[in-house]
Amino acid sequence: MTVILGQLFTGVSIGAVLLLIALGLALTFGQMNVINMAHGEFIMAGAYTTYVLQQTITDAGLSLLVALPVAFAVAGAMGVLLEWALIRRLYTRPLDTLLVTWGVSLMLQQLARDIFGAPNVQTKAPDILTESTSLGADLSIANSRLFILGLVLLAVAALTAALKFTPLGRRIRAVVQNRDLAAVSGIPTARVDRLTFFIGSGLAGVAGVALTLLGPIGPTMGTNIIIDAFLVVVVGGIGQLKGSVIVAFVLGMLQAMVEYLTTLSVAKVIVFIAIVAFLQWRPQGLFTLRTRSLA
Amino acid sequence: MLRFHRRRLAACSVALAAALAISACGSKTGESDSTGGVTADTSGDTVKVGLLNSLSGTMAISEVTVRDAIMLAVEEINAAGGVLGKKLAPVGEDGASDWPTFAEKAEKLIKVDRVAAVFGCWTSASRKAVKPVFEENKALLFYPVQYEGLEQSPYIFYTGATTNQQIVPGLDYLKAQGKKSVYLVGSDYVFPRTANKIIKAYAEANGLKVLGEDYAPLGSTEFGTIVNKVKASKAEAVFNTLNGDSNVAFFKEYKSAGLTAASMPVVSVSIAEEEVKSIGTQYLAGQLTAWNYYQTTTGAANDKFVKAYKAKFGADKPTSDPMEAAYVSVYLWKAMVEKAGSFDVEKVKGASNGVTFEAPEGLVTIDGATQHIHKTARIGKIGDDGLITEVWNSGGPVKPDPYLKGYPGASGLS
Amino acid sequence: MSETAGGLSIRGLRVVFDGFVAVDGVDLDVAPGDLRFLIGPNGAGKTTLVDAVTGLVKATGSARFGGQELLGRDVHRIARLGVGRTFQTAALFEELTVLQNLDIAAGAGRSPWTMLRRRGAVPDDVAYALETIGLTERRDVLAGTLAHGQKQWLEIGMLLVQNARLLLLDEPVAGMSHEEREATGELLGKVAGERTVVVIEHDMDFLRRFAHTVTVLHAGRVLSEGTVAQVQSDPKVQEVYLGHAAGHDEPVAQGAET
Amino acid sequence: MNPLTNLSPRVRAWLGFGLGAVVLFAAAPALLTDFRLSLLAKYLCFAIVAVGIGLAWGRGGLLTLGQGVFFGLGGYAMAMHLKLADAGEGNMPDFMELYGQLDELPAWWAPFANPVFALAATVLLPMLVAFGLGSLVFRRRVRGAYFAILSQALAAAMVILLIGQQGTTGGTNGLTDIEGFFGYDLDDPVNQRMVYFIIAGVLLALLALTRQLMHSRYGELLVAVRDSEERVRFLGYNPANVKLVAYVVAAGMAGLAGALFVPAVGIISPALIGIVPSIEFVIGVAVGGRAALLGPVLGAVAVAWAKTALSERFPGTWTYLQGAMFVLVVAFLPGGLASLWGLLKRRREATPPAPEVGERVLVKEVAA
Repeated sequence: MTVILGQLFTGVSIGAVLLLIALGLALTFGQMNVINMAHGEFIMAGAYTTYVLQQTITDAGLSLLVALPVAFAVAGAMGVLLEWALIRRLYTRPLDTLLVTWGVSLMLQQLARDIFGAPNVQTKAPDILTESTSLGADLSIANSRLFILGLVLLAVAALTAALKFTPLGRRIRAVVQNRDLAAVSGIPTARVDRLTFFIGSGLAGVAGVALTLLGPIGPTMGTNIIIDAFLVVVVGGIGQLKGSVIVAFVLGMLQAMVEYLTTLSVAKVIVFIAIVAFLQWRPQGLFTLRTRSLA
Repeated sequence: MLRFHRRRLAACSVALAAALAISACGSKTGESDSTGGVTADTSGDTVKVGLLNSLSGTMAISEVTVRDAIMLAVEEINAAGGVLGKKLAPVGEDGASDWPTFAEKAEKLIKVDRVAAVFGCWTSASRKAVKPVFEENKALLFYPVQYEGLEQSPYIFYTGATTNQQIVPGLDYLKAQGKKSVYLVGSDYVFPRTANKIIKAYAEANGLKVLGEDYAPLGSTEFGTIVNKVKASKAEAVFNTLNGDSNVAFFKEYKSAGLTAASMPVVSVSIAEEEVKSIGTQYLAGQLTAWNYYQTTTGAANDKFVKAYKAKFGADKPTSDPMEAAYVSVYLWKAMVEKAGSFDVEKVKGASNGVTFEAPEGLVTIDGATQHIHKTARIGKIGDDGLITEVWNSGGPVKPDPYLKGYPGASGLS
Repeated sequence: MSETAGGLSIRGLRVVFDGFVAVDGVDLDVAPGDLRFLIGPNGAGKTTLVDAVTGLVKATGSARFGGQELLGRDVHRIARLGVGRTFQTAALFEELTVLQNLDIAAGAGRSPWTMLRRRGAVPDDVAYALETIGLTERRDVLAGTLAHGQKQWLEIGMLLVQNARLLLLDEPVAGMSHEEREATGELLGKVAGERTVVVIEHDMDFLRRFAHTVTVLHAGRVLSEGTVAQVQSDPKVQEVYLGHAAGHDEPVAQGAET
Repeated sequence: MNPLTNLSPRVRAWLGFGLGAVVLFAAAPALLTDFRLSLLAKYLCFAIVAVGIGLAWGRGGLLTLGQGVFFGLGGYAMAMHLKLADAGEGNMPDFMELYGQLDELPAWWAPFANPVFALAATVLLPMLVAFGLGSLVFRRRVRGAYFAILSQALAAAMVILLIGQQGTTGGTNGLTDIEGFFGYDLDDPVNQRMVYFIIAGVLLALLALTRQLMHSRYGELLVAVRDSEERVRFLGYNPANVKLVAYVVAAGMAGLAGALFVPAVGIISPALIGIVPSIEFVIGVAVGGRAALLGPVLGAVAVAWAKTALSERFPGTWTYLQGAMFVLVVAFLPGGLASLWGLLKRRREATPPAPEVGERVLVKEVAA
């Protein structure tokens, strides 16, 4: 029984990690329809930011807290640079964007290898985040996972609020729903695009900081998770955050349960099959914005 | 229009017919091989040696350090006058973490560069990919990494540990510590799967219960479920054959789940000093490893090796078992060539039995029959400083037994 | 082509987008060979009606053409029943030539074997359509390089070779010069009779010159129906549609619908 | 004026075809060493994949990021047969005895002992899988971007599946140490040359086939679907079927390429199947020119050659260069180098050439 409960929480926390890495994509892919394969490398940049900060701020807890906003800014800036240099030329060619940003991700990985070396680097986590909270008998929950769950809930809440209540958020939604109309209504769509991209990429940086608590920090850390994150947004549907949120937790739970009964390999394959089957039922994802247009 | 089609078709059939006609001259399988392999170019005052490691891709993490160690040995040998009076000219190739590329580059080193020997490969998959190339061309490969055994190619020398020099001692150590049960965790590829088969057979014959085994795809970093299962099994120890990045995620999860080296020690066979550095002692302190060499291993040969390595590559760079085995492999080849008095592959092979070298890990001797080497097994404990200190050793070099013929219960595996 | 043109018969058609009712129970009959104009203010549901009939959006109710139920079928199946349409903005294959555009339009029923071979000579119906739309001279020009009016004609030509017996045209003369309008109108007049034509249009002059019958939509419902004269004299129409311009013949803001 | 431009396209194609045959069958074997020729054989396998991608992506707008899966299916089908043939009647392949500890050959291996079955499977198996996935995805009108991501996920899932079944698939090792090819000893350089000739012949035959497809009515329709799928639907075609044909043909070509890769290189492994190799198949096509007939072939060979040549000396630089190629070519020269040639020609002649479908650069893409 305790194992099942533990596994339930594992599912939730896998979902939280998935959501954290997919949240930025829900903005850039979900809202702007840009397939940014370099998103994983922005996550990597966030993780390396934590590493670099720890070289100067030795206190593990403090450096982690400082790293969150700094990584947001670093990854966000990289995103803006990418948007300005390449992506804005490619808005009408989503598939080409995929290939171009794949090229960018290759170069960023090699850059990380040249700067930080090929081997993984380590960061020190604050002690409290390497321990676990006991919930009776044999059941305990890793503090790092709780931290990530809290972080992702906070991020979702902040993002939702920002989209709903701030002028910027309203502009973003206006551009998503009807770019031409937004443009003629005086909304500077190019600037809104860039800001959206900044926030989406910045969230990748935050995810990178959080991932230092769980996994390796190395040049290829982004590539291993990026496809899963894209699948979350694909299944969640375009244009709405709630789809990604629900799907991340459902997929996390599904993977945890299947993996518990079989193996991780089988779980991955079954999750993939489930996704293809789901898209048969709802080809546009869980939630979509319905608009009257040819496409 | 139709006429053109016919002519095009005709061109194709002519081409195919020509191809088949030429093929008629080739030898059939099973006929005696008409080609005698490629002889190394030893005519000049230098002799080329091949270095085949992944410098890019996922395996670069580990293989770059091996390349460094080989280069160190080559330079030392050259500084001391070379081999049979000839300087070594290293030719480096990048396997790019891709097995077919390894095969292609091996062929290039042998056929185009005509090297006298090749040093390198890390994963079993890359070794399996190049093995036919070396056998077909009758060229030598020195493979420096511990592996799953059950192999004995006439053209490969294995300078890392085989199973009875690393895994079996690891289990023996757990048993000696009074552990009654283990849980097996590994990456999903050849080495862990084969190693775990051996472990299960050996453990069963030795009163250790295997309470479960789990495999994670290579590169996987999600260990919530596996650690959950490990914890629930209440095993007394974990035998870990995970590779690369997965180790980082596994140990972070392990510690977070409240599992400690005191309550449930983990014996790892793929974590050396370099990996300790990238995972962090915060998560690893107190855990166990099974190897044949540590940076802290005592002896004059190791002091010299560590000093030379750090002088060349940086004081913060640790030395590790695969690096040491790679370094040693160059010296062993030198000793074999000098004993044979020739670079000729068959003569070098013929001279191999009993060749010794005073290595950083202690005295190593080539076993001519298996082309593996006698090595001392060592269990180490990871300290807070990131170094591994020996807590047990086999007392002397262990004879290599890649097919575990001398281990009842495990020998039926091959 | 002397197949009998079918009539379009719509009953209780309803289209709902996320709670917004775009078409709210429309009943509509278009007689075989009619040239029907569909008008109404922005948001009246004209284009949505056409979308529903051609299978682009989901709808409830019934839409029958030549006795066949259209609703619930795939877009391409409806097209194969002889229903063709154009869009507000010309939708051509701009990377292909005029001839290739027409040849593709003519070919939905071709066998796989024909598809896998090159086009030999220009098929008769394609040559005839080229002549009809006046693009014979320009048949090897890329469709993307045609003038605006020519693009619209090419679209109509594609419907002709497609052998559509019900043509649904969405603002075919928007942005055309006066001469082009005249030519288009005459073309439509020629086409109707053999085939049934429904035109969505804002241009009142054009409507008066060429419409046989008119249906006025408002807020997703049919407001009025009849000949041009009948509709123009309908007080309901003057109230909601012509509004302030009641009694005058001012065209309604033309082409404002985007 | 270039006298070549006065010839009819058909005669030019015939001349080009003859030239290709001369280069591949006479010049290359005469000029290259055995080792370099075997490398060329490998590149030509990639070129065969590229021809299919050119058709599906360049003409059909389907960004097939999972070609590694089909390449792998073809390769494994061939390798399974060759391993069984090496082992001899009634024996199990060496690796199975080593790792699998199976008592007998798994049932799904058995039919591959039959050479006819195995050869057919190299092409039909990938086509079947492509048909399955394609009909699911295209019929439900899943968006282009979703299709690309699903293709990648399929590649990842396939790798995990293969690796997980070590006892019967060889796991990460793949199937290695293949000695014979339908009775011929692959160690013999003469037989290696034979393999090269077969690959070159297949490439030329597939080029002829693809040219015919591109210039057929189907080829025109495929371009129409790429540029405006919805419009094609309103003409009474089902675009799903049109796309499916291109996708399945491309998959068959990738499968055949994988099958030929096995005797040429002697190994098939999951390393050739995953996301990264699948994307690498695309880069050559993009560089050469996705919509042209020869662009993908020349691009694939050039990129593979550059990888071998450059990575020998500058392993890190190659990664940068590969990334830069994706960025520069795709973003700024979407028609690839083939379009560069067209642009130069146009500038020199200073008059727009008579438009011929297909040789044009595409800049539009099916976004829906």
